[in-house]
Amino acid sequence: MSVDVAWAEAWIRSSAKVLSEHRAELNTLDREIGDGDHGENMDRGFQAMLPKLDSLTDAATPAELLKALAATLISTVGGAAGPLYGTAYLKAAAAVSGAAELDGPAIIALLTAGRDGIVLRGKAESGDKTMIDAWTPAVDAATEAAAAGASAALILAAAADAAEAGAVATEPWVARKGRASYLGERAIGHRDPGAQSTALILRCGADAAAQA
Amino acid sequence: MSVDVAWAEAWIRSSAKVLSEHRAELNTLDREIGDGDHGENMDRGFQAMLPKLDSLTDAATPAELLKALAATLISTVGGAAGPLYGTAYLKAAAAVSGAAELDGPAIIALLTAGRDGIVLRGKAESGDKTMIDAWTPAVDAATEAAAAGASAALILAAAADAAEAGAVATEPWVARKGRASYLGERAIGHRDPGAQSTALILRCGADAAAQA
Amino acid sequence: MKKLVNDPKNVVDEAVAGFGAAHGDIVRVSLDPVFIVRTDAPVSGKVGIVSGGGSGHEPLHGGFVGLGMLDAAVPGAVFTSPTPDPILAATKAVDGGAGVLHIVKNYTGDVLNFETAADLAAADDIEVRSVIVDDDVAVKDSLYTAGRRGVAGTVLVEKIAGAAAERGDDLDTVATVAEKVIGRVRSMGVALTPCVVPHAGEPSFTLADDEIEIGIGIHGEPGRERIKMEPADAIVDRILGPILEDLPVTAGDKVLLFVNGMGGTPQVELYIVFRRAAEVLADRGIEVTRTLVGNFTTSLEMQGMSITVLTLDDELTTLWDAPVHTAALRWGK
Amino acid sequence: MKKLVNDPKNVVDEAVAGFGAAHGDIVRVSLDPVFIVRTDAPVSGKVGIVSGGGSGHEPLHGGFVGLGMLDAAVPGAVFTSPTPDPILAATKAVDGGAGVLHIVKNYTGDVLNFETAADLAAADDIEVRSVIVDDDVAVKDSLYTAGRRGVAGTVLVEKIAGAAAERGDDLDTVATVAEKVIGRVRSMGVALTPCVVPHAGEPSFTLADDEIEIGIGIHGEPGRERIKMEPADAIVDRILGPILEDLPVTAGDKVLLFVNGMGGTPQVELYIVFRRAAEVLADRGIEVTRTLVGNFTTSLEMQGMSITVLTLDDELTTLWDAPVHTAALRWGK
Ligand SMILES: Nc1ncnc2c1ncn2[C@@H]1O[C@H](COP(=O)(O)OP(=O)(O)O)[C@@H](O)[C@H]1O
Ligand SMILES: Nc1ncnc2c1ncn2[C@@H]1O[C@H](COP(=O)(O)OP(=O)(O)O)[C@@H](O)[C@H]1O
Ligand SMILES: [Mg+2]
Ligand SMILES: [Mg+2]
Ligand SMILES: [Mg+2]
Ligand SMILES: [Mg+2]
Repeated sequence: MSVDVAWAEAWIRSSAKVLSEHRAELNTLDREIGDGDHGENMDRGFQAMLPKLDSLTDAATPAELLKALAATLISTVGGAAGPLYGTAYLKAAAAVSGAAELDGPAIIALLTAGRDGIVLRGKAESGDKTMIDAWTPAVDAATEAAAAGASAALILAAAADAAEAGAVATEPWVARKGRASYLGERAIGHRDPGAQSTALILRCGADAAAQA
Repeated sequence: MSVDVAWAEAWIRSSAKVLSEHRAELNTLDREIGDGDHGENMDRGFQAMLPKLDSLTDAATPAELLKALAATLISTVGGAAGPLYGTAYLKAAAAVSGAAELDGPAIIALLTAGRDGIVLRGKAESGDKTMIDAWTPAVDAATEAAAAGASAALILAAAADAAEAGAVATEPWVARKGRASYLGERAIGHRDPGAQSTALILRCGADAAAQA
Repeated sequence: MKKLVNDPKNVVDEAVAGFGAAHGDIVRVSLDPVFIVRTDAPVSGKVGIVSGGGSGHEPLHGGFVGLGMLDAAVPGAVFTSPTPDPILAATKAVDGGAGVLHIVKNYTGDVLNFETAADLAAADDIEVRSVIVDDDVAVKDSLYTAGRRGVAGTVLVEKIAGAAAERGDDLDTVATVAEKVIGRVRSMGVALTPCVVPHAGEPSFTLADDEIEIGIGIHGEPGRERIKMEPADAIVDRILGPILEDLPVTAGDKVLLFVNGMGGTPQVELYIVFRRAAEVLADRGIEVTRTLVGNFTTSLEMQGMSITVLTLDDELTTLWDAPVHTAALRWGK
Repeated sequence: MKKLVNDPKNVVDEAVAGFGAAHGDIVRVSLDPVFIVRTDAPVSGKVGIVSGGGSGHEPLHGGFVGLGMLDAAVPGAVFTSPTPDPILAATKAVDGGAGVLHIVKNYTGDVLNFETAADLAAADDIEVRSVIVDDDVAVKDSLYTAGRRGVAGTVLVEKIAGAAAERGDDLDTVATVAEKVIGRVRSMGVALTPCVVPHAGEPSFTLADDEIEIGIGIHGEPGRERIKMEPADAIVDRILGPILEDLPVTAGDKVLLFVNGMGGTPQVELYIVFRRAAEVLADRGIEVTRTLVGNFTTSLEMQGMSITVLTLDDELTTLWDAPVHTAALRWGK
């Protein structure tokens, strides 16, 4: 079973809804080890995407929507998250460009390209306490699930589970990138907001596929 | 029985002590209907007088000490209270100038001249909710006591009693002079800080005479 | 109370010393008695201008000492009028033989202390004229009060009278110019939070989390009314209304619009206020031809602002535009 | 939260509109996308200088647009880097054919968004150079962090690079001058109280009544350590120590001493701080030849301050003294 443009639309719409609902929670996480705007930033970006989605009715591939999302996030989010998520969706779109249906390997390509895009821009490594620490476990778990022959929906579910675990795993760490790196030991005990937003977004992708 | 330069010195010293002890209370009264500095101002002025008293050991008359006090208050208190109390002591000193011993009539002259000095500078009338509302009842009560043949000490005690009652009486009033006049109805229920400091000072005068 | 102070008793002395150290190109400071004069004082043949009042309103007045504005400023204790001694000393220090103008904010303490200093200066053969600034429309001007308070409009009086003195006007003319500004300038303020006087250590008044004080004075004196928090535009309308009612101003007039921060207000908020105030004036056909936005007459760390409107004519505009070189206001030099 | 705002979402737009209305003689503003340019932009043949970053630090950067300093400023949402679009638009608006310098504070968001804008500008054949300001010694510069933050020293970089561009230096030279300032400027700050971001409505961090944060960032990021309140002089010593350790400065050197208010600090306190800082430098034989005191790089209504020291030479002194005409800094014009 594969996913298509309807899935991509559902993924983006539910991401917008969930990020709105979790706006305050992400702000709070960011207030603890950053500057308190991560929920605000993500919400602003995804809300700006909704009217665009409405006018992108003849998109035929997930890549078209993901590319539009990338451009919207880059031009509305700002902060660190804007360029990072923007690049992620841009590279993800490029990786599955032209395909109407995304099967397991395509999903892996999409997630891997997204993660690599963030690394390219932000230069973070695993364990730096950033969104990468949700993305990389997600890519790894998805790859494993695909190797075991799982459907696109199950691959996305595995990615979401791993991203959530990855976000939780950032809690005891010191940060080495982003604003939280200024805190040294004081970042310990706090979850990285970007890792948490990644977990929320990937969960939306899995849910959208499960309901497709 | 009359009072002399030792009385004047004791009056000033105990005023300094009592105003220091009541600094916070006077600040609070002034915070409620003014700008919160009356205790500070009075304390600064009387503390500045103490070293001067130490060097005025050959003063022979109350007037000499009161005149020095006037100059000190004018040059250290600032605000409204500085020129007003300064003028009061200046005129009081002039009224009893040259006299080593102050009998009943001299005390009346001293108090009356002090009050009149404040009116001259500040133009307040009775009922305006100012220090005048402690001074004028004090002058009246002292005049009555003197007419009844009371000693200087008892005249000063009558003045202190009346000043205290006068300060309390300001509570239900609207103010028509000084900062409290900006409050309109909102000054109601608060005692005027200057009337209260006058009551404290006149009580010190009475106590100093009683202990003489 | 958390403040960047050492002994609260030394706040004014240490701040004045720091001010002198930071602006030695513009001012000299005296620490006993405390006053601030421009480096070239007394300027021979020029009318000297002295202002002063309680500290805690900085940059008023010390920040306005320099070419084209004040010759000297006399800071009292925080929120307490200075005594006559330093006012007299400052007056003597700036007397260049053409007399001295005292610019006094209308508070009983300031009026009485400057009055005494002026008497003492006269006894020393210095000609002194005084003007009393009372621009705050929050307080009804009535025989039964101490009269209106002097607030942020004082900055405009000092700038314009300073320019008149700098161009060589005589004492009568400078005083007349100052009176002209006083007759045409009106202000009103609002407080969102109180301020804390260092020696008191406690807020000068309290406001609930959703309350603001309309018509606040610059020492935290209560104003016209205490209301629930409102959007910025609504607050501006409440404040600008009484100003425009009181001021002789009609459509077609040119004005200077001055939005003043009380000390603790972020600058973005002052510009949000400015935007609305300019809009209201434009709606009434009043032309804003000069502007000033910033913390110029503060109340320590109070959050809030005041709006000041001055109706201009050619003379006042020219004097406003004249060069000024002080720590807080500078142009043309 | 009490703030002079309307809808928190419109804070930046309305403030920028107000800024444009108040300073039409110096700047023009664009509201979509949001940026501020000097009225005469682009200046043909002159290197354009663009800076920007999250709002809430005013007058940084908009208050520094004008002759002799920035050609444009790009304000993002409060405490959030602007996106590439307005940076690109501002870059185009100031390109006078001699290329454009981006002055970027070292935060991941600012660096990435300016980087993208520079790439896009290059695609439009505009030559762009970028310099990254990282003057905050509170944060250890290490391979294992995002590096030191850019704070109040940015004002000095903007002023001096602006003067170089104004006198006609080419892009390489202006960038080299900017890098020279960056190499010689160090800052550190302290917070007494937190600030409240309008859309958040809650303090960005909490401090007990007797606590202060040493090494605070300008977005309320925690610093080196949280300690009990101390006298001003002791705090100054704590902050100046690391600055002077990090800075290549020795006895006999000339410096610019800059005491910056975080937005909610009364001016008397800034001068008390200045007094002590000048004293410490004098004790070490370092000569303070230029000074700056005031709210220049703020953190909304935060109470606190930062100290910045820049070691001067003749070139930097001359460029510092060169005329500047902006809303927040003005002399020589
Ligand atoms: N160099 C980086 N690489 C990857 N992710 C990063 C990097 N820097 C920051 N982040 C992520 O960005 C998140 C913060 O985003 P946001 O709060 O929107 O931006 P800002 O820090 O500019 O306010 C962090 O929680 C972290 O996950
Ligand atoms: N015109 C006046 N006549 C008499 N007393 C006055 C007048 N104005 C003010 N006062 C007195 O001064 C007191 C305030 O003194 P203080 O707080 O030291 O000065 P300030 O008001 O300048 O802060 C008032 O409580 C009142 O009693
Ligand atoms: Mg953030
Ligand atoms: Mg008082
Ligand atoms: Mg007072
Ligand atoms: Mg941010």
